[in-house]
Amino acid sequence: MPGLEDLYREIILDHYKSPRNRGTLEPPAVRAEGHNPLCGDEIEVFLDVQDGVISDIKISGQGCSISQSSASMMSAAVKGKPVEQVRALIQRFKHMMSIEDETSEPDTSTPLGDLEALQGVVKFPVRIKCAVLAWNTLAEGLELASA
Amino acid sequence: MPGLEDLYREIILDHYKSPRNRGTLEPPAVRAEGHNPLCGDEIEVFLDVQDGVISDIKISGQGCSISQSSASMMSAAVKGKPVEQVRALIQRFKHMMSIEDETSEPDTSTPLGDLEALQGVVKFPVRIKCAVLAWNTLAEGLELASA
Amino acid sequence: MTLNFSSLRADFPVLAEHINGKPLVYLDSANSSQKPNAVIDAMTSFLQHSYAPTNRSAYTLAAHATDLYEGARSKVASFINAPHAHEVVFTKNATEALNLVVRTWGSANLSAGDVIVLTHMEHHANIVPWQMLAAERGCEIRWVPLTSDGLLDLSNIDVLLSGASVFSFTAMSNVLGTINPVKELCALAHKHGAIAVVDGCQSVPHMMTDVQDFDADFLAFSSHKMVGPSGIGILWGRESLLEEIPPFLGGGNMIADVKLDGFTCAELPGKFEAGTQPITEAVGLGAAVDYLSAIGMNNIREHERDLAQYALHALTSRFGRDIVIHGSNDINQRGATFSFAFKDVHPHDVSQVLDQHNVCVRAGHHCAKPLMRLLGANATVRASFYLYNTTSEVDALCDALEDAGDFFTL
Amino acid sequence: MTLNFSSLRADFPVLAEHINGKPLVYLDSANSSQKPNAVIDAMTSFLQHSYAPTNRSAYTLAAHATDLYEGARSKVASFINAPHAHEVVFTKNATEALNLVVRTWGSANLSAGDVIVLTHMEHHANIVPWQMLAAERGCEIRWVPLTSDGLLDLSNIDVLLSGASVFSFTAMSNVLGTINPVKELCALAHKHGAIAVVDGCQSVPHMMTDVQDFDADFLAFSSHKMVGPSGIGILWGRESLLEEIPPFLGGGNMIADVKLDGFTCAELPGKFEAGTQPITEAVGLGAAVDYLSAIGMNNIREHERDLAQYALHALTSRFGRDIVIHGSNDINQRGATFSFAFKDVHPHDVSQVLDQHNVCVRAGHHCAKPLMRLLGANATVRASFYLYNTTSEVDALCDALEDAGDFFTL
Ligand SMILES: Cc1ncc(COP(=O)(O)O)c(C=O)c1O
Ligand SMILES: Cc1ncc(COP(=O)(O)O)c(C=O)c1O
Repeated sequence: MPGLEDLYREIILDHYKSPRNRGTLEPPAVRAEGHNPLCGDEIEVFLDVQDGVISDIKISGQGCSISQSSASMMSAAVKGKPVEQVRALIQRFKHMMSIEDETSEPDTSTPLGDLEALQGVVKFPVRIKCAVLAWNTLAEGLELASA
Repeated sequence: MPGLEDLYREIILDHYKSPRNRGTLEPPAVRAEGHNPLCGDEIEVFLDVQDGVISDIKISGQGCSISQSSASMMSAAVKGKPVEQVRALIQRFKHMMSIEDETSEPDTSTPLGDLEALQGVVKFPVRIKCAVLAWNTLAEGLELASA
Repeated sequence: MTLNFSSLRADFPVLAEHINGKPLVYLDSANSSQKPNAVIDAMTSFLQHSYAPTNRSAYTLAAHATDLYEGARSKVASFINAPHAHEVVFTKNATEALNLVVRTWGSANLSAGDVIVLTHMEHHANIVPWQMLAAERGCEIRWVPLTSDGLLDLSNIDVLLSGASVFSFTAMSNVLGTINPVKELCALAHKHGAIAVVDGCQSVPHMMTDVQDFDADFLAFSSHKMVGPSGIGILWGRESLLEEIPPFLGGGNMIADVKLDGFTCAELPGKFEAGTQPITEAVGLGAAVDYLSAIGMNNIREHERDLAQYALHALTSRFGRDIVIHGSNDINQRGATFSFAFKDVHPHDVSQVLDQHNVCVRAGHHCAKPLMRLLGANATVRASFYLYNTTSEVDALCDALEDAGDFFTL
Repeated sequence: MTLNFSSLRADFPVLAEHINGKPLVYLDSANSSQKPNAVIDAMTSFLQHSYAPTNRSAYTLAAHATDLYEGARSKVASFINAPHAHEVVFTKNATEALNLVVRTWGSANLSAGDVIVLTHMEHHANIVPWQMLAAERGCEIRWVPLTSDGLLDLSNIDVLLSGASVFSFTAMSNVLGTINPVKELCALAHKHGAIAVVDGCQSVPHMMTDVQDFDADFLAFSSHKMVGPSGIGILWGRESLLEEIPPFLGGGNMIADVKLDGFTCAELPGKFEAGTQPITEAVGLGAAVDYLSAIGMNNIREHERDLAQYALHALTSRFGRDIVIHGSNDINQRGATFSFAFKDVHPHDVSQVLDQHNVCVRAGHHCAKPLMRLLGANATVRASFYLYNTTSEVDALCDALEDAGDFFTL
């Protein structure tokens, strides 16, 4: 049985206690909403996409340490990044969470950085949904922004 | 385990092979229909009730030896009998089939006669419904006749 | 009370499981209960020696299986003091039982503008089916509010029930543990000409149930929460209502006849039992009813009252203002199900730490989102106790909570 | 075929039962099958060591139970070659699965004048739900007739299907044993713009099933007929259809969110699985699928073809014109299920004498009254064979029939 320290790395707890990019953005920024029906976690992602780049991102909602810190780390990782690169990162993150999407190995050119700390979540399968929630919501936001 | 001879008494097979009072009656005789959804047995009872007496009765339908012989024996037993006495007989027969109707002991003044042969059916619980089908249909016919 | 409840634990093999070297502390019985050997053995033995289809074939093996199946129905009927065994309908779970009421009684009786009364403490199973029908038909749903200590607020009930067709409510909240005054609520419903539908999922496993004393019209509950198997639920209905409402699912067993141009229905209870039934599960349920009856429902209630008292005291004395237990702290108004907030640690994180101690609780919305919104929470931690739980498991819960507090408040 | 089928008998404990000193000859598997130790043990062991609610709580025990439950879904999906596991919905039986299709796809798609095509050999489970909806909506039901040897008569099928919205048919008759050309029938349905609903109750247990090769839209079948437990059935549906149709039962697990004024649905397959599911039963079903897969469905079909051949020969050579076996005598068009009339002895009486020999057959209408009317019978005797049956049990059937003949023709 994996221990709590595998799940709750220090950097995760840090993002949980001091979440980055909290807040909302006004339209024309897009807003995407995600929730985990199982545990009631809710997340809102606000995206400002300018010339193919995520120029600003804000996160609202509430949930457990894993979903909130994953959202916070995600926001830090994608802010200022080109959409193409962010899509690759989403894919790479889900791959790390062992979520298969039938495509081949993900593009590893985008470094995971701090996100690597979430790797331990894989040992706690019920928490994978928590970690991925923000990322699915981000993907939905990108769809909205490009629509 | 009770043997076949407990169920298929000679007199039962006799009534099965030579059913009494087969046929139909024209209105104003009443007609009641019963069936056993489990095994598909069907019975029609035609009743002519005059001055509180079953002046004529006919039986149609098809089914297993138990349902058919019970119907045949019933028809012989009730033909020409006053309705009151027949009602008592119905109750007595169902009691013999161990079907409780929450009332006290049945009136035993009406003799069962040949019907006694059906007593062995009780040892074969799944066949009780076969034996009782005609009697329930008769009871329904009496309702119709008195309505 | 003379029964030694801690010796009952030995009847439940799962409770002897160790995970990671730690004994199991199973505090999720409001979700689903564990099963005693009496139930497991009844099912195993049935499968090994007696399995056969019921109510169809006539050979000895099938007749015997049918007797066991119908015997389970009779046991359930006496367990809830139903006037007739044929008023007991087996379903797949309580959710299906409630949907059955909505889709049969509801479809036949509710039209635009008709009023359905629910309460703010209902489980989704007693909300969503009504919402589906209400949306189709244009019915109005009214909600009985709660007091600040999690009881039904009946101060305005006559206004809420006036003109209502149905009042459907839980006998005990699966989140707050609140025990509702079922008999009084049924009388209120009837006073206003509404039928009373009782969700007994949380009450039937934990206390005496008497549908005649309640004067209820329908009662739904689940086998798996009362030490019985999964895969079977129960709907009891008043004979006259069951007779008059249309059938639910169509198929074998529920028909008297089928022709190309239509069908006629079987008698009760067949009318509502389409297709091959949960046969082994009914046998297991019968054994569960026997097991609970032998202990006595009043003894079980007594035991859980003691546990609830102990738990309330232990949690509040150890954690003071760090714990917020939702619902009433009057032991006569509640069962041994506790939903709470702990410090500012998210329930999911609390349950994760508790799991390291092999303390099994549920974190989430407990299928009662409208109530969660009222509590202002997205989720709570819920510890729910049953006949096999002990005061030392309350202590284990407290110890594990202490650890969770330490871990998240560095 | 290298498998020794008679050694499989030892896997099924019930088959070793003696009643009245006579060994059990179980010939009622088309009704419900017996269960191997692999299935019984999987359930017992789950109840003793691993029982927990699924898809709700997050502790280790519950996560493990959820893995087993979802693992069963994946096993079923590969067993029928479904593209996605989330296309497999667990129900309580095949009857509920068919009702689900009617009440979700049907409710959303059928209105007055729309055409539903069924066949004359359907089980009530694939008739009554359609009749209920047709009566409500004013739909037309058309019936594919049969040839004199009990096959579907497709000579007029294009006329019958023209303008139809749905063609719902059994893959194998539970009365006649007829195996229908499922792939061809699905293609015919699609050619006319109808969806194809396949009742696989009698085929899935006895031969290879490939929903992608069939190109079916829905497939319903039951665990209890395929050596799995009672209390669980299966609906497979094409992902795109499952996505677009409304939910069936309302309650916990099938929702994404519930507010006072309405709810939103969960993703597949949760959308169609309201309430606590048949958890132990899913575990047992998973074991059943493993058991059948290890033997190989083609081997099972081969074994049953041999048995059917032997039975056809034995019955006709011993009883000549005293027996009328309904359906085809082409062994490639039928499974090992035989309905017959014997002399002029009523089926109920035949089965009574057979029961004295501990030969278990079903006598009745087999939940197929429209077909019975076509056969001009109120009832038939049905002997149905499965993987555990042997040729010596065919002989036992013949001996018992001989006795029935003697008894009733004094
Ligand atoms: C062809 C067919 N369809 C449907 C059913 C109904 O299955 P179940 O009773 O498991 O719901 C059966 C069996 O009873 C069947 O043989
Ligand atoms: C109060 C209440 N009602 C209904 C249900 C639904 O029961 P089931 O999931 O067995 O259908 C539950 C349990 O989940 C419950 O606690």
